[in-house]
Amino acid sequence: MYSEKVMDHFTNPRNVGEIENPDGEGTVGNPTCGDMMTIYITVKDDKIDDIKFKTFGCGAAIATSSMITELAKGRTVDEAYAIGRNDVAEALDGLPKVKIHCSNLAADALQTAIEDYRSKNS
Amino acid sequence: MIYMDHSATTPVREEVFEIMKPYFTRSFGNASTFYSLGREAKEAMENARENVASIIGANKDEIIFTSGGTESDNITIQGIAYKLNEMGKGNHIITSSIEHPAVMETCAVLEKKGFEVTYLPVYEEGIVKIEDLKNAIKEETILITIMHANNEIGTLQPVNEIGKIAKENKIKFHTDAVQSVGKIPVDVNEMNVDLLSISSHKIYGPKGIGALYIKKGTRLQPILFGGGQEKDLSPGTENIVGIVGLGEACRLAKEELEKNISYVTNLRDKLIDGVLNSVEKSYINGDKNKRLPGNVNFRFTGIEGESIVLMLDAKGITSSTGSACSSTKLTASHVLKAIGLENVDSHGSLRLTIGPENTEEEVKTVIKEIPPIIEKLRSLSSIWNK
Amino acid sequence: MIYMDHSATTPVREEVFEIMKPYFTRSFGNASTFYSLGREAKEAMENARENVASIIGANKDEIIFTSGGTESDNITIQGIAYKLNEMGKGNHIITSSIEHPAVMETCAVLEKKGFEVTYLPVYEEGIVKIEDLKNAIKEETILITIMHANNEIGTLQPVNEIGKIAKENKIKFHTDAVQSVGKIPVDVNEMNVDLLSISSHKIYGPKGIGALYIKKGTRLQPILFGGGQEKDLSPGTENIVGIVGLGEACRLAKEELEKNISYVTNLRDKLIDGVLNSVEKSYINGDKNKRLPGNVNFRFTGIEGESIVLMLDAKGITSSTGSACSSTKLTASHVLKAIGLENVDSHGSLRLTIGPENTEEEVKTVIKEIPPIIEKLRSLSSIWNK
Ligand SMILES: Cc1ncc(COP(=O)(O)O)c(C=O)c1O
Ligand SMILES: Cc1ncc(COP(=O)(O)O)c(C=O)c1O
Ligand code: FES
Ligand code: FES
Repeated sequence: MYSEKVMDHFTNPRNVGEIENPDGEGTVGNPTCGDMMTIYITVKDDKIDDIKFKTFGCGAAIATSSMITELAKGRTVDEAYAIGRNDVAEALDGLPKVKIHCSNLAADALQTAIEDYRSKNS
Repeated sequence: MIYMDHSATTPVREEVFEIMKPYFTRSFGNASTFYSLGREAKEAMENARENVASIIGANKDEIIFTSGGTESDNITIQGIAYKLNEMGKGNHIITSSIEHPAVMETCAVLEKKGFEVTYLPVYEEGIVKIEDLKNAIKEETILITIMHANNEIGTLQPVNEIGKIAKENKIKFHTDAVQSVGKIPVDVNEMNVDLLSISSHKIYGPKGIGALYIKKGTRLQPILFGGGQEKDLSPGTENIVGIVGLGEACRLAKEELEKNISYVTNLRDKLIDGVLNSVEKSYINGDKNKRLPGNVNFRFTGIEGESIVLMLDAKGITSSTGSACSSTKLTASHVLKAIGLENVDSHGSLRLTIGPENTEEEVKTVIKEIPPIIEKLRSLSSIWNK
Repeated sequence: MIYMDHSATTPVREEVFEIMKPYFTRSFGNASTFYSLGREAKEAMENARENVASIIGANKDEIIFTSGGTESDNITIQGIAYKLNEMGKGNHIITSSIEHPAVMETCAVLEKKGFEVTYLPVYEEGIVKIEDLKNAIKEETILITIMHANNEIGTLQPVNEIGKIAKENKIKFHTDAVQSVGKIPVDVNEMNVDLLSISSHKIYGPKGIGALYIKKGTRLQPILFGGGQEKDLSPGTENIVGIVGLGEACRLAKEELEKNISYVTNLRDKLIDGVLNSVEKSYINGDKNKRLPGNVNFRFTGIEGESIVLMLDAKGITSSTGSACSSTKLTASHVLKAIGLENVDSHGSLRLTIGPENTEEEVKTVIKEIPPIIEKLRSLSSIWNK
């Protein structure tokens, strides 16, 4: 069902955790639906300097969270903001159809975190 | 591999496979033909029918073969509903809220066709209350269909009492015994049951074959039509290989029943104690005692079941979950909802179902592997706060 | 043993059995689960689906697995009838008068439920006339269900023309291809067919498994309810062993189709000539050319088929008959009646159906054994006057 890349990110998730006093923080999802994701970022010189996540959810939810932290790290804030839902799925060599819903959350969570950062710094 | 998903399916036992073998390529006759090869097939089939009847205390001519538990459930529920309704006997069906989809969905379709269905609650224990059943019965009630053992949480329903009440009220009683036959004693007479569903692949027989006990004199309206096989109720060329396999699986299961019950119960209790003791905020879903010998259904706060199953799978341990995320419909198991779990809690379920070929060593391994997995997933979880 | 009843059933081929083996005891997972073992099962199943699709020129996602030809026919005919009728499209069904009971009985039941069914005549040749079909079509016609090859007399129906007419009139077209798939070319596109039934045990696959081709976009009302497997149309835990067997049987049948057709046709023609030349008042039922490569259906005046079958059986030759005496209902085969045989004549039928594993030697033996049997039975017969 899951690609090897999904399984890799699921079993060895990157950038797990919380950041104290992050520059931006975004939470999406709803635990009653079985998925809730929080992404924390710090920004330095307009680049994502550090990024961490915490996720309650299935294998796909965890893998997409992990993947998006890798995709975003080191990019400019605008570039990171532009990472779309499909980019994450593609980077993981695809996701099962039924899992598209929860895997979309990763891109949403990152965007929410960036919006949080922007609103604090505008 | 440590296989602990016996409620999903079981391998075909070597002994069962051996008995089946000659019927693939040598004694392959069509049982409805009357020449030697057909008679050979027919004899094997009748011998199997005897073995199936025997494990539930029925007569041979009260057993028909079907393509599985799903067909048995459908033949019964649609068959009784249409027949009795046509005869003007009423349109009310009583079932439980934790039935297998083969019963649940069939009842739902009948509702759309004008039948009335009462879904009895099962409370936190996952067991229907006799009082509720009594209150639900009315003049129009034509069928009570309540499963013997639940496939997810393994709880046992009070089928003997249900049967007694059904009989007193002259209502037909069907039980889906797919999970109980071969694992605990099942006797159609003690149960006062009119119809009982069996599936082969849950008891080390092949997939694609099942049986239905139909008490002598019970009339059903057929739902499939064809060459008249199996009393016009499950037509089609008889699946001799499957039938022979199911028969042998029943024979062996009956022979080893006592031994297996105590062996599997012991493993189950060790597994429950081992995990509950080493993982905080872990619980058992459903009544702790009135459950199948081999069924364990854990609940872990703060994490999601599919990820537990995947991590166990990576360690070579096969398990399952009722979490919404593991279903194609993305809704939590109706069984977990029925025992009152809030959605968040229903996500963290883990089912381990033990069979007689599991060893104490394997149980120890599972007890060792689970805690670090739970800990890891909780450390990732956005809703877990230690 | 000389087995010449291939239209009744076939053995599982050794190659097919070999492919099936690992799925009994090792890769036995439930295909609806998502851990490794379930995925293995699922992959095997999808590979088989590809092979089934391929033999009829369909797409993989247009194939569902069923428990056999009977279920495929029922799912289709009930499913289309209920669905289209519910949508207000009409209540008229056209079929032939020589369908298998799985079609015939299903249509009969629909008649009782208010549908109108036209049974097209097949004349002496055992083939429907396109003119009759055209005349039967009316505004209320929702389904044409006409078999590809007949199971008793082997005659082939003009399915391509039928499909063309069905398409022109926007009527759904189903064909029961249980006897033709794997024996003659079958292409759903050339046929313009919307639904097509397949059974595994007629083509050296295991019993208890079949398939149904459902053209993309065709909607059916389900008749069995459960866990949602096979697009909600044939629910129940997937019979992986059976599915894998059917897939391999299709793959092999496709590969060997050309070779088998010419080989079997040659044996058939030898058998026909051999017997007709040596037995007086012997005839062939159904069209001599438009028939399955392997089907021979003799008629011998003055004697009864069951006794011929039994005498051949005593000589180690397996055959069958459409005689009333061989059926549990004691009425002559509706197929023989439909080709206009008076009851007396219909009794003397003998079906020999040849498969690619039959040899020329075997055919010679059969040609040698039949005449003395016929002579002996005629010498006993009260209605035979030389
Ligand atoms: C033409 C035809 N249709 C349907 C069937 C039924 O198939 P099954 O035996 O797989 O149910 C058969 C054979 O029995 C057949 O010959
Ligand atoms: C309680 C129960 N009923 C019915 C079924 C359906 O049986 P089958 O898979 O043989 O159709 C199952 C298993 O899937 C089950 O656990
Ligand atoms: S978190 Fe529920 S499907 Fe992924
Ligand atoms: S002669 Fe005996 S059944 Fe027909």
